[in-house]
Amino acid sequence: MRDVAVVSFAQAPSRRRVPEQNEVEILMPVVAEAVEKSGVPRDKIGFTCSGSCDYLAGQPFAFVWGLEAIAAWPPIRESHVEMDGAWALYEAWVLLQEGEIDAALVYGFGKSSPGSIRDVLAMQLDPYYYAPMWPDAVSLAALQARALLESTDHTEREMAEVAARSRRDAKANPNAQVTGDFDVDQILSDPYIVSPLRKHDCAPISDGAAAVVIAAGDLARSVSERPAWIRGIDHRVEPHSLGARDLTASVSTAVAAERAGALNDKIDVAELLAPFTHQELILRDSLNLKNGSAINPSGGALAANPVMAAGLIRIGEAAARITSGAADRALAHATSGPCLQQNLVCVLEGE
Amino acid sequence: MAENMIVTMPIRLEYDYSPGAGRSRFLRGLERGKILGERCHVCHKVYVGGGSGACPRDGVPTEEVVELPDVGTITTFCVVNVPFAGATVEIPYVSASILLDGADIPLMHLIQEVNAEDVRMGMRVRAEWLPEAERIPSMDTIKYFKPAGEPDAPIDEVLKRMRADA
Amino acid sequence: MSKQLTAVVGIGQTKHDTKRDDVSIAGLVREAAVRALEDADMTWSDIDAVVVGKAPDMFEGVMMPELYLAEALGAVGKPLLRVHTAGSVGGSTAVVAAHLVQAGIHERVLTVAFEKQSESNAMWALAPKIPFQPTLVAGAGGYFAPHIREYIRRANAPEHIGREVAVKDRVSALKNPYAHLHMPDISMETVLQSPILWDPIRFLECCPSSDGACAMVMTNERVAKSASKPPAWILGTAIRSEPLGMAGRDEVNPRAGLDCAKDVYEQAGITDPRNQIDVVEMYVPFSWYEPMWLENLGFADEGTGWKLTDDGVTALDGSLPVNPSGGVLSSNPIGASGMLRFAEAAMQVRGTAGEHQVDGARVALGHAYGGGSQFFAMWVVSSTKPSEGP
Amino acid sequence: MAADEVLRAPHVLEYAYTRSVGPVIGRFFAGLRDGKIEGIKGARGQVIVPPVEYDPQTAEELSEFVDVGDSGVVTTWAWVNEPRKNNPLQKPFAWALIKLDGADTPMLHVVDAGSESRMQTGMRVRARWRAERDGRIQDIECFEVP
Repeated sequence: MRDVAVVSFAQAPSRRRVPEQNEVEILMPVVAEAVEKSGVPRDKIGFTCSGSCDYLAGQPFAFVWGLEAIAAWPPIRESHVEMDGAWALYEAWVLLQEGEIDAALVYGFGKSSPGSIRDVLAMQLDPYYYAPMWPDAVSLAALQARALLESTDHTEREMAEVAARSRRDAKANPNAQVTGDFDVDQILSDPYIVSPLRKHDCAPISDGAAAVVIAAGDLARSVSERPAWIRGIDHRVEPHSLGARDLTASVSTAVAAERAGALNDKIDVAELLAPFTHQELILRDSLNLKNGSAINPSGGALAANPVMAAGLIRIGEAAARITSGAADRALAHATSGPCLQQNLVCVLEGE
Repeated sequence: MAENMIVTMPIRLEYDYSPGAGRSRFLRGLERGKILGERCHVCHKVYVGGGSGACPRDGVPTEEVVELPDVGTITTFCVVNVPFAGATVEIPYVSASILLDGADIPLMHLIQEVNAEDVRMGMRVRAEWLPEAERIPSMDTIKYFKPAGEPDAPIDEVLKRMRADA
Repeated sequence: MSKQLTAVVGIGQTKHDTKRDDVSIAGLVREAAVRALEDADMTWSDIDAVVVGKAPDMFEGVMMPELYLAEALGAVGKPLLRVHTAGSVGGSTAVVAAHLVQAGIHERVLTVAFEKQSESNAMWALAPKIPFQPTLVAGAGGYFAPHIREYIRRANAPEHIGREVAVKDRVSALKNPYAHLHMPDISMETVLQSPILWDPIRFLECCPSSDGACAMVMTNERVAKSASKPPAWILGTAIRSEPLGMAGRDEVNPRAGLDCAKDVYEQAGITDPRNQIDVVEMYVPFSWYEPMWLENLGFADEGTGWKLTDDGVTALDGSLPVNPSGGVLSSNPIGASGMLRFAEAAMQVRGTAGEHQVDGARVALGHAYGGGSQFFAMWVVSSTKPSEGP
Repeated sequence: MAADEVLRAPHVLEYAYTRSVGPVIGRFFAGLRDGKIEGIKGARGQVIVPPVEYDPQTAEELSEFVDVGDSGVVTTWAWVNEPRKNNPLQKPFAWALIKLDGADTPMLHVVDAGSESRMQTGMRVRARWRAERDGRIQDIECFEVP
């Protein structure tokens, strides 16, 4: 495997609603910052890949507009996944493996605020058996949460602790949206939105964007004092049908983690894309993360969840902790689909 | 056994749409009877028509506002014979790319007050505005463009200049 | 790790039609995928990863439908990617799949592209009404017709060229059992008699709206060498994009297309495309795009592409057959249309194109474009490995 | 530009999709219209309800239909106090995964239990059929406590 590292990361501050900017306006400074911070000359960026989703804004071809933000002239080698930007990073990493180009720009963006994201996500479901009943994303997650609570030792208190820890840690994250000190007992006295989920168990609705530059070998070393090397990256999908899955475990996360080499050594920091508190518990179990691993020091998706960028942000946050020297070995995770259907795991290390 | 069953699934999603800052500026201009273009501070091209608010060539916001005349040249066009739901004009009608004087990118609009077969590339046209009281922040505030009554512009030169340093 | 030589060893497509009312979305996609696996003499468990491509999700009203298709595509437990690059997506999806093998990540990759347009309709799904943006013109033809007008003026091309392409591709489609349109009575006269939709485009100079899918299996050299049918070796792949709303952009002869062609030819060792390439499957949704892309792709000097068409060079029995399958003008499941071009090019060099096979085709170009003539994807495939020369 | 100068307007994305369903889903829907529920045998012999076209693990095409009951057991559930506009019930209800009698996998539907206190994992529920049925998942209006 060719050595490839994350050499820069930039993100827009996540906000509940940013009507004063369209997606391009949000994205422009983020991409410019990531490219600038990377130190990689523009003409060395041999590939660009993005992740976005048309249904967030309810307009086809969201990514066509994204291209207006990145100075794509002369014409660039560019592709797009209708997935979270984490998978765009995967595609770029694959291309760098071939050895013909040395750096790539990756970005993800989306505004969840224009529509009702809970309901918009119902459009992801089986169009014959599920979607006609409009099961929203919170309700499906609640089915999963109850299955977890009733079939394992996990408790609602643990879920509340995840919420409190995430928002507390997010106080140090200037890009976070929901931050503060919350009392676990207070959280547990809140009413359910969809039982057994309370408001605190759910990620906020966010508008945002993120960009990452990855570079190979010597180029990465020349632009960064401490590149965050991608030691492994893998992603797997599970059946869409909820009845065909064990909702209380994330089998695909476990497989991806194994293939990415995550389990070979200790993890200092794990940035997990868990839009619901119980999903962090499931992911921690599937990754066998023990005490000693800091989980979501950024606050995670519970503090800011710009859909289509949130997974890429996990990789960026994990990489930033390697680069700063705060961690030597980090794991980043992204997810897509109802109840953690599809998962990506990326292992990053300092030198 | 119903081999070829068809089921209907109505989908309705409601969004709170915002065109963003750049495009809002253009649309607010129309409301005041002005066509506002924006110059890129890097390449100095003048954008108009309310795109993304960016200069796509340089990836920067186009923020220097330039008021443009409502007169320009048809760079190309098509004669539309396909009716569609919500259409406000009768077919056949002309949809054209119009390069306003001082702009570097054409905007699209209808051409009226002229027979479709008489529309030409290079034809000079002028905006026909809604009365002041009816103006709204929408491209609809310009009802259409119509012949300006000037001699045609030299189209090959116009096109060449438009694409000069891309 | 150096780049791995990669080949297409299995190809499948559906019967394309106005409405495939006999299948679900999964059933449609599956039909192409199963045929590709059978062609490759493989089963689901042989496949390491799946790459899905399609155009806007509004067509079917399913957001990121690859998630729902995981079971149908045998992707469970495997990596699954979803590409969307507008009309070029079928081509760029094939390119992403090829890279998974070229990079040495996987040995056997299944790629699938589809559109089930009949679940809604193209005019709505491509351009639903957006606030503050009056709809001036309905349909993609309204966008492309002005560019065609400009091309005709620039090239001083005679009006009948568009009709010639419309007839040629539909006649070729009669030899392609999967084609959507089978029009045995097509003639210059019937095209002329068809209504003008977006002057200068006539009804019969437009692509249809189709349900359909296309799939391919790609493998590395080790696996391809033991394939039961001849592989199509990938000599080069390229993609290029340019921004839609950039001042000065040439929509008639886009730079992204020129650069993309240059890139793919360099990889394939092609210096004289007109003579080194035996057959072309290019993305021609409106007939005039044949001469336009002939120039953009370097088969003719600027302003002269139409002469190749007029001289019969691009006919099935010409010296540079273009779209022997009948092309997009005969079948257009948008998300799959680009992959069909790539797959048909591969079929030609494998010698498996059946009745529309071009005799002796050794090197073929597959081409797709999308958006406002701004996204390009291409590949060059050959019956022989690169070491053996194009 | 000032935030209040930025324009906003409602945007509605609306379409009535016409879905062809193919033989497996078509047969299931036709069954619902006739008031019966059919599952399908998976590759390992398990009965999958609602019937899927392809085995979730092996991707094999499935075709062996099996009648199942219209009553079953709730395997997990989620209580909704405020139904959303398009939900099958417009009063407080539960989303549930329900394993029907004779099935090995649960299906997603809703339960009209009146109140959350009446919901429990493992409880038995029975389909309440819509009087006018046209072959779709909502032909089962909901499940109810027998």
